[in-house]
Amino acid sequence: MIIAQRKPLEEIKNMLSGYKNILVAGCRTCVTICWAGGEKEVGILSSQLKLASSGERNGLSILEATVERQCEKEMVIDELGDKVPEVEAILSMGCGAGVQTVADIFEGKPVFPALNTTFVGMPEKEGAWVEMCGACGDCFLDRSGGICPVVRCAKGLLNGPCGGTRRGGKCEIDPEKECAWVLIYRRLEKQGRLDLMRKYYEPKNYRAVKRPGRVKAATA
Amino acid sequence: MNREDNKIVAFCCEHSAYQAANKAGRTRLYYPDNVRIIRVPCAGRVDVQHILKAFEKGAAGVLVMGCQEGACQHLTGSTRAKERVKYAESLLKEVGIDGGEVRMVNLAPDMAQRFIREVKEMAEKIEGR
Amino acid sequence: MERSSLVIGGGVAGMAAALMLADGGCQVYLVEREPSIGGWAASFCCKATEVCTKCSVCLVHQKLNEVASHPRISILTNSTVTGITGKIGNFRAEVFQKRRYVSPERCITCGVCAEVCPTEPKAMYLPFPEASPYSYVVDETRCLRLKGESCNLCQERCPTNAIDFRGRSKRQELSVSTIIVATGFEVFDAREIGSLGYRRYPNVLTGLDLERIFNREGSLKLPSNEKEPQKIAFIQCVGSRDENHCYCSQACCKYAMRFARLIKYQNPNTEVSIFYIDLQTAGKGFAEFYEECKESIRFIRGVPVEILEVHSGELEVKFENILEGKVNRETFDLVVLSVGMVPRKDSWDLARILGINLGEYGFFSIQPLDSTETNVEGVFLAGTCQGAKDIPDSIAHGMAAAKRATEVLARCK
Amino acid sequence: MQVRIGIFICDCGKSLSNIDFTKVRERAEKFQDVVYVDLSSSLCLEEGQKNMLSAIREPDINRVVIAGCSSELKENVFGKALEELGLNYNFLSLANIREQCSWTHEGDVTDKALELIRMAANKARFLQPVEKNYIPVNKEVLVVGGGFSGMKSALELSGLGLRTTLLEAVLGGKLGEFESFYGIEATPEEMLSSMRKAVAGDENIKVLTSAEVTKVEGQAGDFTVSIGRGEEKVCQSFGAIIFATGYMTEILPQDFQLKPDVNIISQRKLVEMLQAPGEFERRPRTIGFVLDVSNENSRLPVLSTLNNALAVKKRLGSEVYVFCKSLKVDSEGVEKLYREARERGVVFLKFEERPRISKEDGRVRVEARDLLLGEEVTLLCDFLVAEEKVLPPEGTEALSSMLNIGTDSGGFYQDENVHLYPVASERKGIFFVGGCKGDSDFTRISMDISSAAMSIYKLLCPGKVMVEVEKVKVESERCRACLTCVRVCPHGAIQMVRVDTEKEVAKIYDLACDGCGICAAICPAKAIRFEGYADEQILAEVEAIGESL
Repeated sequence: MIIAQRKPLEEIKNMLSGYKNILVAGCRTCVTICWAGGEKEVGILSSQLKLASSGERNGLSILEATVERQCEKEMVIDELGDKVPEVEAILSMGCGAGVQTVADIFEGKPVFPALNTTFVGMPEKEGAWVEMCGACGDCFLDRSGGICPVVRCAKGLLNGPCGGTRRGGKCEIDPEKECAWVLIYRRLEKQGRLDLMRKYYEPKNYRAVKRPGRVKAATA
Repeated sequence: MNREDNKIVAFCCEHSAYQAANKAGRTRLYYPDNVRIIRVPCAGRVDVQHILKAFEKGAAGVLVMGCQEGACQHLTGSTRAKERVKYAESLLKEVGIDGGEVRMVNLAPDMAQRFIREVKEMAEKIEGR
Repeated sequence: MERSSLVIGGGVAGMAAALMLADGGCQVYLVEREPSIGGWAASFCCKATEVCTKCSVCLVHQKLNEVASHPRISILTNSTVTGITGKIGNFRAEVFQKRRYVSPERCITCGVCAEVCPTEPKAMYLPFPEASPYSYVVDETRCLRLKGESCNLCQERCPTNAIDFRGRSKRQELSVSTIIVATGFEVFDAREIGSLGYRRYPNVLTGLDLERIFNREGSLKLPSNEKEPQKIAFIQCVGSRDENHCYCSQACCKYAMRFARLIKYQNPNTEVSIFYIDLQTAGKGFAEFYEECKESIRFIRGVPVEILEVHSGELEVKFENILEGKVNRETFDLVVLSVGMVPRKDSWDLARILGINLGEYGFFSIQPLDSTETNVEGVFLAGTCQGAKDIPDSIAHGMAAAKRATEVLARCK
Repeated sequence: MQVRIGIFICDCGKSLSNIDFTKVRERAEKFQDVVYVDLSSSLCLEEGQKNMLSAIREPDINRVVIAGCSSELKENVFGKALEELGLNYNFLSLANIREQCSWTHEGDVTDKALELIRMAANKARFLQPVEKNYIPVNKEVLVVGGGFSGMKSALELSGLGLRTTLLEAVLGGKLGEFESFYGIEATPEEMLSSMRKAVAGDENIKVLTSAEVTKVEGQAGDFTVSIGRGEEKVCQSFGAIIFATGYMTEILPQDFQLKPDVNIISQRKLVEMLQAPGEFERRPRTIGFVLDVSNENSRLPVLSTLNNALAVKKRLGSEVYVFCKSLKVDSEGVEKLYREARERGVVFLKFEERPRISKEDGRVRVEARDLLLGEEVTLLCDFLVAEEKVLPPEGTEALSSMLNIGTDSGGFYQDENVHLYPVASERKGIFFVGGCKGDSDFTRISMDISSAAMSIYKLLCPGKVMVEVEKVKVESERCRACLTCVRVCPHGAIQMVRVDTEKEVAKIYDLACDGCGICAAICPAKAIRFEGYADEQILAEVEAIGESL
């Protein structure tokens, strides 16, 4: 699931300086689940913006809308189609893909991101999310017992722990964080597949990945 | 509602704060009249958006009044309300409202005096601005 | 035979029993001596600091509202039970309702009658703000009209003519299948221990006085000069665990420690000490609370025997400091006597009416294995009339009595 | 359907002198959607309500605002009045212009009264109907745990005519620690055996031995519980569950240097030795008890110590010493037992710092500074009965997280909230009884058992429960199944269900929901609507404040 976090209000206000009526567009999928860009956060951000501009003479006028899924053209047009002509700028609270879909559709109006898309992750506990996958395009999980060293090891090593693992299996760089390779070792040990750790794995060739990635279904 | 009226919106939990307000009335104790009490089933019902909307509509101060933390009938109602008020405070600080205009208060049904003291403190804080 | 039950006493135990019986489908008659139900605990205060100290006073307010609005509970206030005949399944209870000059159904508590009442302090008053039934009451000792003078200012001004001085007491007969006695306790009269100087020195208070002060004022001031007390002493086991009260009143150590914490929370530089014999700190979640108390409150083993007011108005307490093994004298601004619970004086005639026995110390006696059953089948006990208990235990005891009554009803149908 | 609001203002017998009611009446007529305003002097009495009812009938008002006093009990009086007129009882909005306006402010408060009425009227415009309905409940009860509490609960429930299933590995439990009970002739053994006979003979009780709960799903009135017995797994539905899994006791090694040859024994061992006198090679001259060392705040060690000390005095007549810091006597009849023990010659030594225990030629040496004597006391005793710390049974952690309920600071069941006492848990229909709730004495345990039985009888006996249907409702098309509400609900009333569109969404069970609204506030997709306090209703009240009069 894509996890995102809202930008501080200062940054958003600077983006919007000079524009008087704005459309704040939320998204009902991933960013709702991680409490960043859902309908509730659209309401909160709009209230903040209105409060911030209540001091000036002609304050901001804000339209609020929430798209079912901002990375789908049809849904964006269906939800925002009739609202965009009335505004000067769009503040999108979707993830990076959402912002760009809206920007591609409404070329005439500037589209600003209200969130920083952070990572692909899972909820650690209610209200807190942690990164699990770096979308590196060449999954290594089969050889590491289902724990991704590229993301969960601070140095992204593929061949076992660095020399600095702390007592209690904690990471050298961040004492609170578990060392990924200690976790991998324990799990493989439990499954009796420790031989995987004796093999040598080539370092990943990050340059080979052509950006932006493209996936085409066979039948498309 | 414009800011100069200095209106205080008080979200009062019906089990404790709303009863304390009634007790203050029944014992004829006076407190400033710019308070508007909104009855909620539990302090946990008050959302950050309600608090921001209250300020957006022109409230000068917001009080979220719920039960004592160990005595909430819904166990985590007051604790959740406290966290949301803290979050609302940080959001309001970003907007320049950082004089303590939003406050979480823990009351019991018999604390009429405490209810009045909280309302008076908030009223003075807003006048002082 | 439509199932019905009589609950004598509208305190927290009686209310808990009445609510449980009514929710179980039984029609309940709640007979209360005072003009309003609620009992002692309705006038107590919440003792929370930042966090709740679990004194359960707010439960009493909740039960008050639930009983007042429950369709199957009919409340008879100002009433006492004067005669019981019959046996389990069909008791006939004779209830005498003292005349109520203000009818609760008609009174809208607008307060006009109290304004015009010439007496000071007012003869027309509200028992307490959350009273239920919520209606004004005439104090016969102060009302001029009832003293024979011709004054009916309140009667003329009452908008719903709820006041009628010609009202007479009523005798009523209820046919019920079970009876629950929840007549409660009396606070030990601290004047019985003369050497502690209660009522002689203004700054010697009891636990009950503290409850009332905090309920009304919300904070504690010295009765003698309205200043903040700097040094306070709590004396435990006043009227409990002594020769003629061989039982622990179970609530005093707890309320003393809660008050001590509350006072320290309100002004941290007050010095609070508690004199005790054995500190009762058992109970759910109380261990943690006791650890917190140890840091800020001074616990002294050994209960004082004498309090004298010295010239400066302070109180000199003479006590045997067991740790050092010698007698000390120490002065305090304020002394609070943690008074225990004693049986009600009028439990004699209720025992006679119901035919139930009184235990060794004047509380009603129970069967060995069950703390709610009395020697008369179909009559059950709830709350402190059976023995000293704190509020949560009285509620549990009320529910247990309601269970026994329902079980007997189910069997005897 | 067009909203038509009727406002009924009560001036409380013309006693609210600081409100100008004529001005209020004029202005109120101009409020949005208001079709009728009526002023009366005592709405709470019969005559006040009669003319209100007749007033509602003519211009077919479908929302009612009552501006008067605060008495909550009037709320359901007016609610019933509405229902008689065929209006939904939820179409009622109250404004308190007495306790919260006229009585608490000096001077003229007409404007504030007007504002309070407009707030109530504005909210009334958004009120939706709420239906009431009956939900059937299963009248079977599950009792987990076969100790004293478990068996007694099953017997008490069967006394009320409820059928119970009793799960336990072995029937018995903790009574073995007591040699006898003061003031009760029957010995614990006899009590237990008579109880076992009663349980076996009772056709309302079905006993499953060596069985334990593996999974609990569903809500109050309809729990589906899967019970594991060895490898065989049974799934059954129950209306309510009582946990009576008792407590565990353990002598903490660091408090008592337990060495095999030192005669430090537990209460249970002492009882066994008392019941079989042959156990002692020779009659012990002195027996010591130590209390308040591993846990200063528990009642059970005091009960077993005092009862067993008396038994030793009666049976063996040897000298008995009890070391304690603060004796817990706040249970029924324990002060009398304490006095009886002292009269029988049991010596109580009160210490401040912990006593030092060591071995000296085959006997146990205890040194402590006794407060009353004011000097060091050393005691050589043949046997020292050690204090056992009362601990929650293992599996408490797993079971409470599976049931999604909290434990208290000591790790025992039942969170430390005032509203749960004596036996409730956060989830309706689940109750805790006896030692598994924490340290308690026998009178309190029997009170708990009766209260739990009565609470279950109240919940299940009519066979159906009246609930407000979907007062708090999840709109399934908006729900993103992010599980926040499931995790946040303090009463565990929300579970995920598969809807017809094959999509998993959250569902709120009306019977288990207690109407707090925490889920409605935290839902990131704004999918949960709490009728009566919905967002648009609260914001309507906020908007009505300070609008130009």
